[in-house]
Amino acid sequence: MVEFLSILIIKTLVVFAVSMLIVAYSTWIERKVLGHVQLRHGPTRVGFHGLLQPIADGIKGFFKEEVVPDNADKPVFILAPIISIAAALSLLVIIPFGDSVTIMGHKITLYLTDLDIGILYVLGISTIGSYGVMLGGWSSGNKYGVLGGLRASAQMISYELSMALAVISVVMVSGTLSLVGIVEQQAGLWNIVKQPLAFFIFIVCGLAELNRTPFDMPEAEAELACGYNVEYSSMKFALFFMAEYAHMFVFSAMVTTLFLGGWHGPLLPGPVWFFIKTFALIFFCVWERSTFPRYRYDEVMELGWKVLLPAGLLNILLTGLWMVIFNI
Amino acid sequence: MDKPDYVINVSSRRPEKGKYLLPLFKGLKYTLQNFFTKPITIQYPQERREVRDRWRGLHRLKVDDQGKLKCVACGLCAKICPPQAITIVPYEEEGQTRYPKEFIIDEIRCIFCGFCQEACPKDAIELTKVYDYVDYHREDFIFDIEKLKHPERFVFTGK
Amino acid sequence: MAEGKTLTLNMGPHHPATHGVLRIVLELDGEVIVKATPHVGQLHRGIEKIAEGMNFQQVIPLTDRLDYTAASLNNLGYCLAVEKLLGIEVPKRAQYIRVIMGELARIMGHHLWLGSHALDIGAMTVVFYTFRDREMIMNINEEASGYRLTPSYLRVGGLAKDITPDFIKFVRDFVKWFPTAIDGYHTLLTDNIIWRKRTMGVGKVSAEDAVNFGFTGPSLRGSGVPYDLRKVRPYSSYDDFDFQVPVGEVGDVYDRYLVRMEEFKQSINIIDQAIENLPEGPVNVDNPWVANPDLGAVMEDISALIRRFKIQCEGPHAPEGEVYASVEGSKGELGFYLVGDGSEHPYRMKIRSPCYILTSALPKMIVGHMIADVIAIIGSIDIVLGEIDR
Amino acid sequence: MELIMLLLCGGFAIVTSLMVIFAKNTIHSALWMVASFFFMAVLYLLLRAEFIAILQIIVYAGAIMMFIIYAIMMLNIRQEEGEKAPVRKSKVVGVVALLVLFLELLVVAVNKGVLAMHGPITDQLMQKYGQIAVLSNFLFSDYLLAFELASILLTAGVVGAVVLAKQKQ
Amino acid sequence: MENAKIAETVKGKFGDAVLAEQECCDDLQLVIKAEALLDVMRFLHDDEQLAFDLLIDVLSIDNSQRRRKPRFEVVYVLVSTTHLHRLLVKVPVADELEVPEVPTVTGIWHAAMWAEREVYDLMGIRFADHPDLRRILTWDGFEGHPLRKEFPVEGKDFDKKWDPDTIEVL
Amino acid sequence: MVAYQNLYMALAVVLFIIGAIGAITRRNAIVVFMCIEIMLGAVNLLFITFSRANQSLDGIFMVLFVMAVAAAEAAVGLAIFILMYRKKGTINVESFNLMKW
Repeated sequence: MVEFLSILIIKTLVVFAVSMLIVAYSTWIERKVLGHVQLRHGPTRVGFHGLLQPIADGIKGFFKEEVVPDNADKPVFILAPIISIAAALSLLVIIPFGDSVTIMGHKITLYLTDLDIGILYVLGISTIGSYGVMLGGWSSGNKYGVLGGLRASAQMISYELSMALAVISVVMVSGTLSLVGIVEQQAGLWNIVKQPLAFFIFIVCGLAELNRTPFDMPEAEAELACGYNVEYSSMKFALFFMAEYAHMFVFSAMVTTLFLGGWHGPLLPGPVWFFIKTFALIFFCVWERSTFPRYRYDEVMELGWKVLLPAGLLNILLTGLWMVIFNI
Repeated sequence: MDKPDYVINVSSRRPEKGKYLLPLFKGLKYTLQNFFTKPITIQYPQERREVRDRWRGLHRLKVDDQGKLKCVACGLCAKICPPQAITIVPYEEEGQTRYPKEFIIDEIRCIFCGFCQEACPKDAIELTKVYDYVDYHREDFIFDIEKLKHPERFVFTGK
Repeated sequence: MAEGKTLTLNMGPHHPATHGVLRIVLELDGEVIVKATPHVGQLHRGIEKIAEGMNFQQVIPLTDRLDYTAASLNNLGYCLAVEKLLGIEVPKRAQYIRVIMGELARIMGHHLWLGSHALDIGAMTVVFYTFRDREMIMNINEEASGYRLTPSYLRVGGLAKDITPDFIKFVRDFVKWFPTAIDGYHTLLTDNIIWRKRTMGVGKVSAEDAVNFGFTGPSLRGSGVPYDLRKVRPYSSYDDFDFQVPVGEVGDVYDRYLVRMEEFKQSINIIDQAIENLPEGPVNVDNPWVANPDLGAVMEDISALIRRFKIQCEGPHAPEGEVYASVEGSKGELGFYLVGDGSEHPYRMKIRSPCYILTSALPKMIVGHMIADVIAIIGSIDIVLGEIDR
Repeated sequence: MELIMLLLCGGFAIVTSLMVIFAKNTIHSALWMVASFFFMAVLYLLLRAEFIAILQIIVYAGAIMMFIIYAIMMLNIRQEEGEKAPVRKSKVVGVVALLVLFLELLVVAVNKGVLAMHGPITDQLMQKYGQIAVLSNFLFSDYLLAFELASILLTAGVVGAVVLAKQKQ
Repeated sequence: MENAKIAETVKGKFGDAVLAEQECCDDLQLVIKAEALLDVMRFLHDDEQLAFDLLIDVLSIDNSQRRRKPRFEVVYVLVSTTHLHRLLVKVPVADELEVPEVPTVTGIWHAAMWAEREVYDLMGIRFADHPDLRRILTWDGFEGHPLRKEFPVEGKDFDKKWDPDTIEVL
Repeated sequence: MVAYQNLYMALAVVLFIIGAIGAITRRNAIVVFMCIEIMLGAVNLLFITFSRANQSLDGIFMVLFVMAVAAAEAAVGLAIFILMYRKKGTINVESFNLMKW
């Protein structure tokens, strides 16, 4: 029991530390990649090629002056970023970084827990994360914030659906809801080959859930002047910021797990493959941000309900037919 | 309305239908290409770009071979200056050439149009290549003769 | 919806997408605009009033600060008006260089428009590419006049100085490079489905409406009216050049975008012709009442010295009379109405700013659209607050 | 262990539910509601119904409350019940009646054990196949009709909502 | 159409309303009576041969320092996008009026909406029946009309001390 | 059998009564709606307790269908509230005393 607990605690700490590091450095990746795409350098001053920039930013974020607007709903205003970051962090629990290793005679699995209902957990908790965005927008007592919060909630509700549909077809192929199970099932053939349409839908919906360009309605700095986090500053803003990037990391990890075969890959050890795939997806997130314009709010809704939802349903239908015909 | 022959209709270029995904990937490819090019920005103040010869920066009052100001305090520059940033107090001694007792340029008022340089009949004032003078107080931007003689002292070094 | 259930949203003056200090009070039903009231004047500097106390040469740096994105074109409009009032014509070489500077300024203006328009719609990278190319024009400005954004290069009666060989080299480099850059912009935007969705069918203005609203420039041509002052009333030797006027059909944001993108190409075309056929000769009029005698003459000739004093102190004296001269600015018809009363000051200078009139039509254009469209429309008519507020 | 969790979560569930009623601000009510659902989900977990627990979070916290908060934000209701309306007699009667009912039910609940008719689903079965597998087996055989009816109901709900909320042109 | 022919057409239709006809460099300027302004403008806009469909600008001149009568003049710059000719229409504002006033042309060209507001704001000439005649470039409650010749170039109260808290002149 | 099943049942009763009291005392339609959800939740809890006590899945399925009904109800109910708000400018339940408008 003690052994089990101590392994668990060490594992939790390691996962937390690694994940926070990745979150911090995905901001660096974002700025660096955007910079180079835009013919700039990105951060260069703090550390070698700005490598210490995330840390400097973090320190700055935590020590800046806190501002709470007068007509803000103070408890909710403080609660919102906490919800955001808490949801993002609790998603880290079920990411399968790798299979298992044996250290000093103990067989240690490289994931914190393998839930029976892993995928449902991801879907459920990620909706909770959107509460942070909604409430943050509403509680700041700013009209731009309210509009951002409204957009966020509408968008999250719409895209959650198509995302779930994309996941369902993966589950149909895999026959399990457990993330580890899904990865193990992909040992031979990755799901992206079996489910290209679902992969596409999942990526699009994931970007929408992440509030990233081209779906960054809730922030839309050009129209809503940063939307839901317009009144946030210092620590609370830093929490939102971290939550955003933590979500990005979780999204990349989810795509890796569901479609890209998780830790599977030749030659290199499992976790390395996992991180390669994850970082490639993080790079993709930044890359597409630098390229695409922003959708309009109603067009986002239209895309979600009129294109992705039918496509998801069709995909499930096709998958079902395929499974029936070939009797899998 | 009949259109003249020099008109070209750009609306023929409008892609009304189709072309959904391919242009997106083309755009991605273009940005990726640029990702691998060298950044064009300059790491100021470590790197500084060389400005062209006609650059209109801080003013310099030129001196002649004997180290005397070329300026004769005729007041043309003060007259032409659109924001009226130049103040000249002339000083005349018996039998001597006219020279300015005070020559003050308010570098905050100044818009660096270069009219003073153009107006000067003695080629006594010029705009140098110093473009990044910074200071803390407004008073520091009011340049007298001493400061105007050596504007290169005010190049920003990053400290 | 029941009455009083609209949301009043104050967009600007500190809003990233209003291109300056424009303030629009929007009334929203959900995200749809019911009513819009633009408020301008936050940048009012009274240039017209200040100009009344200055002589004709001194006004030139002021005009730079109207539409600061395309400064040389403002110089050009003003100089043409004064020259028309004085009844002088500048030499051919000066006219050609003015055309080059003007067209470069137009490209600069369009660069800023494209960059910020794309940024408003969310394509954040285009602005950096346009600024990369804008930098080249800035360098040309710098080579010619010594300043990058507000060159103040033109003078009444000609130019400040003749151009240098480097200037020609820079312009040629730019002409050679720029078409590939335009292709890059097209790659990123024109066919992009998101860009099309955001711009097509948004902010439609029919040809009749556009004329009635007083649109000029690319916004008018986007609605299908082929009115371009460079062709209609050629000034500054524009009739020497062979170029075309792009015209749209639908009059939405996308058409105005296409028109401006095509204007890039036409401007490059004009610059190419002008730089290749640049005539030799002086760049200032040979008129003792206008042209500044050069320094060499001043040193030797007492009459030149006196003339220099006279011209620098007072500048040209305008005859009594009124004149309206206009140029095709990067935003539309930029007109100067000058009243001379025989003195060295403009008695009255009225600037006809295209953006001002364009903005007045904004409420009509954005009602019924969504917030996101507001910024697309503001971007598409390309307003510069320095010119609106003067 | 289970008792502590039960008492804690049950207590919190009661407190949060009370806060739903007493909170002045509608959004605060809704937030307390979300919290209440969370504690209920924990209770389900204690009852070994993980699937229902996660469903509770997805459906209630994720969808229904999201809808509600969206509606509140859209209608911008902050302090709606402003004016102090007189307390109606019928309401007092209702509350008293409810309290009586409460006592009765409580007596029943505390004293009377449920008949332990052992059904077919043993813990061993659950352990062996996993809860989801067992659930889905039954859902798509014995309860298929009900399942289909539920989907029709949901479709009808969606259509009804769209028709109702659509603004007349 | 040639300038001369435009003048002829307008004079033929509104003989006594046209007070003068002068050349401004290469543009034609017609001086029209304020009373007949609306009719003339409507004719200029509607007539097929003239078709001045684009109102470029409305501006005003304060003649108080060049000793001309009347004090205020309003100038309209008109362009035809079909026939490509240009016309300046000048309207003298009667001196007798306490508040100088001319009729509005917003009913004919929407472009006049803000152009006239600007003239009202900066020169203080009212446009009768203008639907939305408010100050535009200066703020609400601004006193005086900056482009009038008696208005100081530096602005009012420019040299007085003011209280930074209340922004009031001491 | 299940441990502490009486406690679960008592808890369900308490929650149900809280919901019921809220539903009849509050005037804000949305809060009333939420109180009904509390009552549903209490019932759900009871179902799951029974289901577990009886080693049967019937309770769990019941809860599933209750959730489906609740979701449909939320969609339609909120649509009605929004419509009401648009028509009358309030969602106070006491002002909804007309069958038509």
